[in-house]
Amino acid sequence: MGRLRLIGKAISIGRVTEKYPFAPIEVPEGFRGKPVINPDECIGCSACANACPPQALQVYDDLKRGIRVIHFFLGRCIFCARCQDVCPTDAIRLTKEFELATLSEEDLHQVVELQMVRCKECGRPFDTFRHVIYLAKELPPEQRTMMFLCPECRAKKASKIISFAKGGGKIV
Amino acid sequence: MNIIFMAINLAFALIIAPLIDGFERKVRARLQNRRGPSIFQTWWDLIKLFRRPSIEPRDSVKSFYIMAPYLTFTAILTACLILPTLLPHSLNFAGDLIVVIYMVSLATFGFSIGAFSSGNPYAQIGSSRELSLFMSEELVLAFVVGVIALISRSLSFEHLFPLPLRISSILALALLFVIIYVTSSRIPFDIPEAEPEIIEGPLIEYSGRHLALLLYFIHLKRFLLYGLFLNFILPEKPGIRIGGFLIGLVILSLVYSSLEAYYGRFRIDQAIRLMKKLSFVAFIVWIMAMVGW
Amino acid sequence: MFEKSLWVFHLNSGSCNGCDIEVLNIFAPRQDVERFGIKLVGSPRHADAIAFTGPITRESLPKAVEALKAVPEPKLLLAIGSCACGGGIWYDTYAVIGGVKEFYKILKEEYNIEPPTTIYIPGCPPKPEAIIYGVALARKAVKQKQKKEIYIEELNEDMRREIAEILFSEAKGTRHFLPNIVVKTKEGEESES
Amino acid sequence: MILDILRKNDAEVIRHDERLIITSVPNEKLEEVAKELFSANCYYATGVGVDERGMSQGFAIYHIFNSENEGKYIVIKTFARNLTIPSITPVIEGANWAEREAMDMIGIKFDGHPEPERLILPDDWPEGLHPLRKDFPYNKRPPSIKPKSRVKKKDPNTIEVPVGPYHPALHEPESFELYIKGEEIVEAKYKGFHVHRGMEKLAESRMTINQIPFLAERICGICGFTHSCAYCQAVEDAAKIDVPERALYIRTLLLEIERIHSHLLWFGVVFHLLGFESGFMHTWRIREDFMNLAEILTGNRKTYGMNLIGGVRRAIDESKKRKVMRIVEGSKRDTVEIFDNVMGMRELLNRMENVGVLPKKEARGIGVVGPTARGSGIDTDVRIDHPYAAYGELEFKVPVYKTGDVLSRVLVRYEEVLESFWIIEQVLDQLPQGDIINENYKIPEFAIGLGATEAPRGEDVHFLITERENKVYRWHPRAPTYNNLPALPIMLVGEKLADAPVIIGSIDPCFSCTDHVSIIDAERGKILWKGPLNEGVRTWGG
Repeated sequence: MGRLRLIGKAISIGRVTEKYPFAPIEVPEGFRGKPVINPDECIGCSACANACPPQALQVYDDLKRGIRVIHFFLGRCIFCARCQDVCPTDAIRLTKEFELATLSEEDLHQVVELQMVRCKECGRPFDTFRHVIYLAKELPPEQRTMMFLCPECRAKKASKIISFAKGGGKIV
Repeated sequence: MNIIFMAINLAFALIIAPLIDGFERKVRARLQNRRGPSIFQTWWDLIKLFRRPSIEPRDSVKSFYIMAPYLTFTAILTACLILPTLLPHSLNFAGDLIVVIYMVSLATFGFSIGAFSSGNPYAQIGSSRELSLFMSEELVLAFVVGVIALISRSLSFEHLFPLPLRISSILALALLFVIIYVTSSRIPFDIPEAEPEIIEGPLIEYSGRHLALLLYFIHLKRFLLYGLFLNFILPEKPGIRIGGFLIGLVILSLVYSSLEAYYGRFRIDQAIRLMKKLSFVAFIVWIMAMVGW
Repeated sequence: MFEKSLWVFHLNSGSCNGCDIEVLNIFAPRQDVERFGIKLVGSPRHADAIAFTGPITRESLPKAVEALKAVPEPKLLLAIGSCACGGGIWYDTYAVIGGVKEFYKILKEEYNIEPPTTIYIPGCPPKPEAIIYGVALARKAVKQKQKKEIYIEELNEDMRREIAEILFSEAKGTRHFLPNIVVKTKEGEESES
Repeated sequence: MILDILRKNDAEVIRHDERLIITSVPNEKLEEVAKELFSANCYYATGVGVDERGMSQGFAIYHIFNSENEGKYIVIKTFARNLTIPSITPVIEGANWAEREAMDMIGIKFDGHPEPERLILPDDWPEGLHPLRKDFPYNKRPPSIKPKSRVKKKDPNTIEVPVGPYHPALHEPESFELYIKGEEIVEAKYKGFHVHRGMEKLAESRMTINQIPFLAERICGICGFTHSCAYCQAVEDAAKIDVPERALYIRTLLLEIERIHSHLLWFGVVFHLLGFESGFMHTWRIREDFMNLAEILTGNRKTYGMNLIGGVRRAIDESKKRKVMRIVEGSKRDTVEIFDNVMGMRELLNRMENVGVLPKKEARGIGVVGPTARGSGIDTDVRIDHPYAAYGELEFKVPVYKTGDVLSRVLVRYEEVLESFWIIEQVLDQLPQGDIINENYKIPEFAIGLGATEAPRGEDVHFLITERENKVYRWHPRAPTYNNLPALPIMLVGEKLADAPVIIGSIDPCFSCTDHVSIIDAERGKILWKGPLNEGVRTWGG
């Protein structure tokens, strides 16, 4: 008898099959789909690369060309949205896009290349323009003088100034 | 003339058998809240398989392995020629009922031989299950044939149809209904092909054309058995017979596929125990027919 | 050949089950891919396509190769999930190969097998609809949306420097402190000292 | 009482509070302590080998026992002497795998172990390389060596049919060797670990402490959230972090949604194994609602990604709450209706009754957990014994059945689903307001933490040692299947081959959490076919 009741139930419920892919389906608000970097907003701070558990986001510097590469590989992404959490400029967002299938692995990459600043002293590229400007906005003007120095040169110069100050204006 | 009608019968069988399977898939899907495939799906599967290459496994006994699908398919086609299906015309000779049953058995044996020679352990377990199930159902079938022969005093299709109305004939048809269900290896009796247990058993190593032939055989066998059953209850008048045959096919596959969708699989020993009980019932029906009920 | 009928052999190559249950899920009533003639088969001999889920672990590598060989040509490979596409979160550990690309390299070098047509379906796990989309893509029933995107910042260095310097000098000239001064970065701390 | 046993055996108590005892036991006393703890009703949870050269004197093993009566976990640390530790497997069967794992991964030798064979690493892995030692780089891939051929009994009448590792019944690579006589199983062996992905090593090398919840979630795609919960609890335990009440309730809600989805999935699989396709379709139809629910609440159907150390990432607002309520109510009616009818189907019951029996005594010896244990009459549930998340404040029953067959495990899970519906209703009623995450914490160096949750399959234990710079020194997750799998041979022997899939399925094995069946025909004088028969299946994966 249970059998017949089950058949009855199945018939009363009817078809539940959706029409996809012939009709689009709706994904809920807050769905974690494909992460997309908005290249106009990205400042190349590499906060996302540090937070990314699978290292799908990698940031590396091409010193010869003076370019910082933000490389996102979808084939490793776990869609956890940590990048979105840590991004200071909201440049990376998880969209509602889930139709990501491709016929070639190449299509799974997103690359953003940002120009880097060369150090005024040693000439080595050390940070992106955008990041430097982003930092500069948050610094009082008198501290912006060393913005165009790479961390090493800046440290050298800072220690020089300090020892200069300690020595009462003379180099000790 | 008879030959042309037989050719029509054969063509009808070849075309309609996969369509019946497609229809059954649709019915099952409907009972499972699904949309289901189109009813031509089985045809498309077969066409694709015929276009795919077939591989012979390394450990197979090649001659038997390759021969088996053709043997099986030829046997079932021969049976289609002998049994009247859409049109009441067929190769007619004394004892053709026995030959049809023999041909179906031969096909089943071919099926098992191919599996045994494939060298795959699953296939071998599957075919040994297939054979033991076949043996147990054969006994019931033998009694049913005996009852039918006793009632109509003949073993030829010409004199068999339709069966005279008697208690024993109704019981025999009921038994035949069950036997057809069992022989067409549906859940709960699909033990030899049980996908989650032994991965489609006898079919496991076959691919491409050979697989297509074996699947085609299964569909044809089901169609043939439907035809056998319908012959016993359809009236002889030609016009009504064709319509009745088509409607009968649809009803049978509807009933069978609904049953299939809502049953769990038996274990081989449970199935054999059930078959033993059934053969006892069949024996009693045979005695009833002897007495003349 | 596979427009109307596609039989898939599912091979778990070290997946976490997430993709596996989504593969099973597409056969459930809501998605029901049997309507496209897709069927899951138990034997690679019957299959037209082989679905990899997982980053291909060292232990499963030889078995994956054998299973791939058992599927008759022509065949399709579905790399389901981020792990199969590029190794996922464990792409470089000692115990995994790291996705089908590395797998193809091994196939080429050690077994001399040409890689089959591959459909990459990233997701962790991909939604069942995403898998259906992938299969539809193989049949050319839908358009591919995912494309490689490269952005190269066009401003050259001098222009940037100019902009930056104007910005700084203006701020300097007005001697105006910007509101909400927060020193966040290490570089900032250093320059403060 | 436990303390008495420990003190009597010169154990040094390192930490003792209401949920955890950490002690250090001298090498030679270990066996004695283990024996006495076992007879004091503490069952063996897991063992963790640690390369402690970075923090103290060398190699150590931590045996973890669970005392349900006192509601405490007992961690027993023993240092290796010349890389050797006495084995406790002769005393406690359940320690077998844990010790072999430490043998593989760390290279500690166990004195007196009955079968010191390789367990986890693949056959072609070179000898003497132990991936979890601190001097082994996580991304080193050593060249493969020719595997040592395993010694096999050569019996001309023995026919081996491996079921797996790719067997359609389980959709996961695993491998059992079944020796059969006709259709009856006479012996069963397990070999596996096809899904070993090196995650412990990954966690202690490449990852930071707040990235690991996402790694832990990927231990298993079905019960991932309870793993990430257990990990976060372990860190929170080690660093003494207070988690906001609201976060605990949200965790509980998601844990229960996960349990419902996992159990419904499992019912579908069991029906599929029994050939009842419509049952599969019905349960998976109900389950789909819960997948969508998870998507609404967390943004993904399966990997929720909600846990961080100190709390959760997304709150639940009123509209979401109403949606959960609506779906739970509808599904509850649906589930009850379908199950009542399925349980009236005789042929399904026949396949489950008195099949795969696991007696209580054996179950206790191996230390099985979760529904498998509760189906054998062992009343164990982490949610009651060691309350975590918000379970201490909720009301629910733990179903226990005594027969120990497949049917009892089905019934246990069925009742658990109903209880889960009830728990969700309570959680939504009592959901407190406030913060969802506490980010003010400092992780101490080399602190030991232990987190345990009741996953759908049983007890999850995560053991953790922290390190400075937001790293972990050692993290060892123990999934329930790890404890349940060794019980399978007991269930399988004496049963029919046709029942093997459903018996294996009945413990709800999760091989990725923790992996192949060979069938060997041992009947003499009956050769069903000739030729090298194993090759057939082996060609595509044995």
